[in-house]
Amino acid sequence: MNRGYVLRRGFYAFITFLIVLVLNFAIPRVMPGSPVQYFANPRILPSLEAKLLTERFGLDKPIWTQFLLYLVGVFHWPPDLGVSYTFYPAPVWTVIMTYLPWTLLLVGTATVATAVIGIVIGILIGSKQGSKTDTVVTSASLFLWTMPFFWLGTILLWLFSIYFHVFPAGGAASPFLSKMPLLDQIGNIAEHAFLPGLTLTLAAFAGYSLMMRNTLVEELTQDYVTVAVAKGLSHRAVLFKHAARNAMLPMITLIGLNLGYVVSGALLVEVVFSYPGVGYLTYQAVLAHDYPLLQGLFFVLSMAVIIANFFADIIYSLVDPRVK
Amino acid sequence: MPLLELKNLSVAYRLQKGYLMAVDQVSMEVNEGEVLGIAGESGCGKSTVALSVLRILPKSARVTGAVAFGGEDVLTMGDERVRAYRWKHVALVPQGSMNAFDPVISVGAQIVEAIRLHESAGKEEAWRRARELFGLVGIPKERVTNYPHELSGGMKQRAAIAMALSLSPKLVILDEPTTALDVVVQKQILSLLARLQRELGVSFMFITHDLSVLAEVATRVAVMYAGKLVEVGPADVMFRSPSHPYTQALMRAIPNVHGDISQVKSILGTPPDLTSLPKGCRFSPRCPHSFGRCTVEEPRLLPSTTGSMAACHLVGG
Amino acid sequence: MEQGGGGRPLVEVRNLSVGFSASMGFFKKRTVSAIDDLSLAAWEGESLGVVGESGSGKTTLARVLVKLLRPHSGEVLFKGEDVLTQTRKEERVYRRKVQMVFQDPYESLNPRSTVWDAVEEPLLIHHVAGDRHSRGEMVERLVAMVGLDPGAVKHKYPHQLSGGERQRVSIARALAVSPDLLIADEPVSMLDVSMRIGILDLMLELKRKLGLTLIFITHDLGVARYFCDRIAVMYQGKLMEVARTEELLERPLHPYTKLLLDSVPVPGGAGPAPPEAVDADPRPAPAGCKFSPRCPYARDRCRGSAPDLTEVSRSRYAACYYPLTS
Amino acid sequence: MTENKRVTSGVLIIGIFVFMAVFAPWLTPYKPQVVSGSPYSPPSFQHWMGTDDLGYDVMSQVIYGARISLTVGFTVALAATSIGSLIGLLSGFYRGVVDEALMRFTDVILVLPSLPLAIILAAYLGPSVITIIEVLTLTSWPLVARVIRSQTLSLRERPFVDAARVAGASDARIMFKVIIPNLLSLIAANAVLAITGAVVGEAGLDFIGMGNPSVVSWGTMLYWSQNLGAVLRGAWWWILAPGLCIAFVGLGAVLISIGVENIFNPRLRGR
Repeated sequence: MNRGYVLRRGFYAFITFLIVLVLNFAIPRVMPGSPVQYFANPRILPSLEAKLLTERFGLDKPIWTQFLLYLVGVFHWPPDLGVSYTFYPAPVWTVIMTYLPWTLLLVGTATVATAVIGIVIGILIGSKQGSKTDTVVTSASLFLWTMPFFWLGTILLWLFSIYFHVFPAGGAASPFLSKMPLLDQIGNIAEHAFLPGLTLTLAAFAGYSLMMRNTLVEELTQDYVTVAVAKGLSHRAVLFKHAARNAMLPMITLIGLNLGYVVSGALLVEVVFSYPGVGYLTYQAVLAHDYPLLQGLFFVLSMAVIIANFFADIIYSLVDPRVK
Repeated sequence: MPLLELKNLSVAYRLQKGYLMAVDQVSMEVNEGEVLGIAGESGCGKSTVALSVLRILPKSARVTGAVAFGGEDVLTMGDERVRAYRWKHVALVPQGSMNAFDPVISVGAQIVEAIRLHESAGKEEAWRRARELFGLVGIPKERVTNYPHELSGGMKQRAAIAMALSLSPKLVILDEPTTALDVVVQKQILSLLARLQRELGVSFMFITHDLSVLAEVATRVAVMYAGKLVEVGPADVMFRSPSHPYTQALMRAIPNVHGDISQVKSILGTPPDLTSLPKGCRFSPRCPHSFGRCTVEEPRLLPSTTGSMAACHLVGG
Repeated sequence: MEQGGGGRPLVEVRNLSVGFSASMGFFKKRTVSAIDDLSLAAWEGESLGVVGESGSGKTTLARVLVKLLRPHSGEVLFKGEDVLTQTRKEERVYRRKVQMVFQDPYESLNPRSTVWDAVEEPLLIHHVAGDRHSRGEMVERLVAMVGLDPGAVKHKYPHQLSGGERQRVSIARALAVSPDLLIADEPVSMLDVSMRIGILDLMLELKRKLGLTLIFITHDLGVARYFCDRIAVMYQGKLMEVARTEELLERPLHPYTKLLLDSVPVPGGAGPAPPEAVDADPRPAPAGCKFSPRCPYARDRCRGSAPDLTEVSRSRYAACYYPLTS
Repeated sequence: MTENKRVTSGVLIIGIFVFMAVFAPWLTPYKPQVVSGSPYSPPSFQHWMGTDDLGYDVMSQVIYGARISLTVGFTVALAATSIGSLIGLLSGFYRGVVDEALMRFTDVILVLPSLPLAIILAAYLGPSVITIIEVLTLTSWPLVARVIRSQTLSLRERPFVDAARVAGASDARIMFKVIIPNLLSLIAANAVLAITGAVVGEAGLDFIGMGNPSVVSWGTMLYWSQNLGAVLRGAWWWILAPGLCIAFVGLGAVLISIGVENIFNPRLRGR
């Protein structure tokens, strides 16, 4: 691992973090209307809460003081991101944290599944470039890739839950989960996560497989591949020990960069499957015009993606000896 | 019996429409312990010859004729057999050896890979041999664990040669091994090759576009033009009294640092497009000695008066 | 500086130093010097060869002369006037007077421009031959001048031309604004052997016809001999030797020049090979002669301090404490 | 498939949808928001694609919906590609501080989850087609900027750019007369590809309720079908039609852009 590289990447991640911090602060303040109007819960006594909020965030004070108060809140533990009005009087942070694990489970499994399937299919079609398989699989991948994923989810839901009753139609687990034996608990959770996960995977693997295919095709023209063949290595060995290994490197960066998209996709898919993750939460926040919760969601999700990207960078520096 | 024998070797690449004859009816041989230099300009088919000896041509290539190594036909070998034959008998230092190594695996591990693929050597034994090979080609042994990008251009070239020698093959094909190198490093590589050939008795097939490089190492020289072998003979004959007008012109096109340069002259025109070849002798449009027969009839390779074989109507009647 | 030329210097560099900053980890930067305190002049009407291996700084020198690169210190004089402090207007004039032919003919022409566009571009930029008609005539004349058939090639794109033809187009383009100085950076090293002499002959002929001064960058001593009146040998950003071509090749003064000469392959086999298995250590002693780590004649003095370029014998210059006089 | 076949089939697909959008009033059997049958009727001769919960004709809605979806798609693609190309070009050409500043900013937007960002912006700005266009443009230019920057960086290192400089060309001339012509096919490919993202993005925002639900678009159709439980009622036709349209527009655009320039080219994605 190269320390200079990790430090540089860490520095970039930190700058990104700062910009998110500023964006999150600025958006409600530059938008038309006063921030108090957004942050005060219309269902609670507006005047009373407006007073409390103004005090807490210093909304009548100069912008720098407001920013300072905001920073103090964010760097507090647990971070003070305001109070949700949908779940009044629960703090935004607490609300998000109860929903976040389900999304992490979904995004995590989908990311792994997408990468694995994408890379395997990419190798399959990349090593048979120009063949019938290549044409058919590539076209099918492209079609899946251009589908709106939430719509794909709706179709799967209708097909497998409503029509065939194979999978549960919503939720993340059965209500009686805690009464089940451990193995059944895991099975139950997996059963609920399967369709949303499948949706995300189907919608996103093509991006990887097409990229993997083209990277591999390019690697296969390199001199070191010719040498590997000349050394007497079998086709499989050349492919897996050398070409695919090299072609996989850019995938790591791509997976990191794509996390933002996967998270976005997960939000909509959760809505389709009534899956109680942050996407579902976002949907409720949108319906209720719960601005503090929306801000908090944006902030937390951005943090998660920034951190995941930083780890992707570190992994990259571990597997590619050329990283400077 | 020659070590390697090419008989009427032709290689055609499939294009969107029709075929492109990259190598056309070429016959030549490499004898044990000799250095055969193959010279020619880009697109003359010299690299294709190298790839067909190892049978590593792209799928779009159609090969006819025969490639015999130690009497065994390479083109009809089964898959298992051809994999065992590669590197064990004929190894390759590819064009632009700067990229001969997988960038994410250490150089030593790639040499070890070759050794362990063909021989039942243990891991430690293979690494020991990799270090020895580094010593043989003049790289500090401890650098065997370096990654390719950590070696300089000259060192990478040496490491590629070390890897080619890892199984003590009878023949090593060098495809433009010095083209990307500076003169001084080029000289070092050339004398390394001369030494290896002397000490190990290995044969080389040395492919280059720069005839002057061959002057130093080749025992025999073959000159190719537009997919055809136009002249082949002992190096001293080829350099002192070349018979084919193309060989002569190539020699005259290189200004030297010593001796007469008033004879230096350019060759007019450009090499022909392989998809639309001129009738008769392929060099005739650029040849100062061309006459009627040259544009009609393709000359055959015949013995010349100086001791080479040349494909020219002016040679050998 | 004299350095054995004749007449007036057309272009001259004095104490030129160029460095590149190389990243050395986070925030740390190191300056790698590409040219180190170099002084050299090209005389009006001559063709000066600059010879060296990769990393010698020869291409960097060319890029400084055409103002693609700013030196860290030193002066560049053109007809006695400072080039580095030019105003925009002066720079435009300078860009007309100094032109360059690049190494890679496959890369130095815009793939989206036809031959016509390529040759016309400098005329448009410098408002030469104002109206369309006279510009057209000029383009045709230039294309014909470099030995191409204007009718056949003018609407072709670079990928439809051979390497030799492309290099001819580059030359036509360079000569469009009638420069005084033409810098050629390895103009034939990417070409097939059979094309090289044709391009060199063309440049020599144009030089004679148009009274050009040429600076010719090459790694090939044979080509330099064919082409140049004088040769300057560079090594790691320093001048090692400057002399008239025949003198330099017949009786090199600097051990590095000798090493270069000995490295040229000769028919009939190898002379004594240069020390094998020593890839040049890129970092020689900071104070000493840059060549000392590889020099078979190096002594303590060479490792202690670097020799200046001095006149060893009449109009022969070498930077060496112990030149090979005998 | 060869490049030409790809482009032709892509153009054909997009062309059909454009035709639908332009001539919607003549092509539709009913007004899109007028009761023309009984609610939730499956496809029949009267209603080729069935009816929705209110008895509106689904096919008419799909045809009219093309107007909003394509308008948003084309506008966003044009805006995002213009902004992205310009920023990418400047950033790649000037490098140094300009590049560092522009690219840090680009990376931030690129890395951030785009939907939550779009949602909070849309939440403040209020649901409308204009909001959706603004928000989608804001989140989709960075990808274009990255690709164009990366290509500009490699183009400006090519000797013909030096050659232009030596010939006396100014920065502006080099950027617009030398580099841009070499980027045109890439810019075109990205512009077309951006349509895919924008059409899907528009539908996504509509779907989650950030659009104006009273306007007929493919996205709002999906929104209503989701909210009114079309799945549970088995009204698959109501869901299928708008989704397939989105997928086909996307596919058409991808086919064109792959044909014009290989957008999955790994060299363009380097950092």
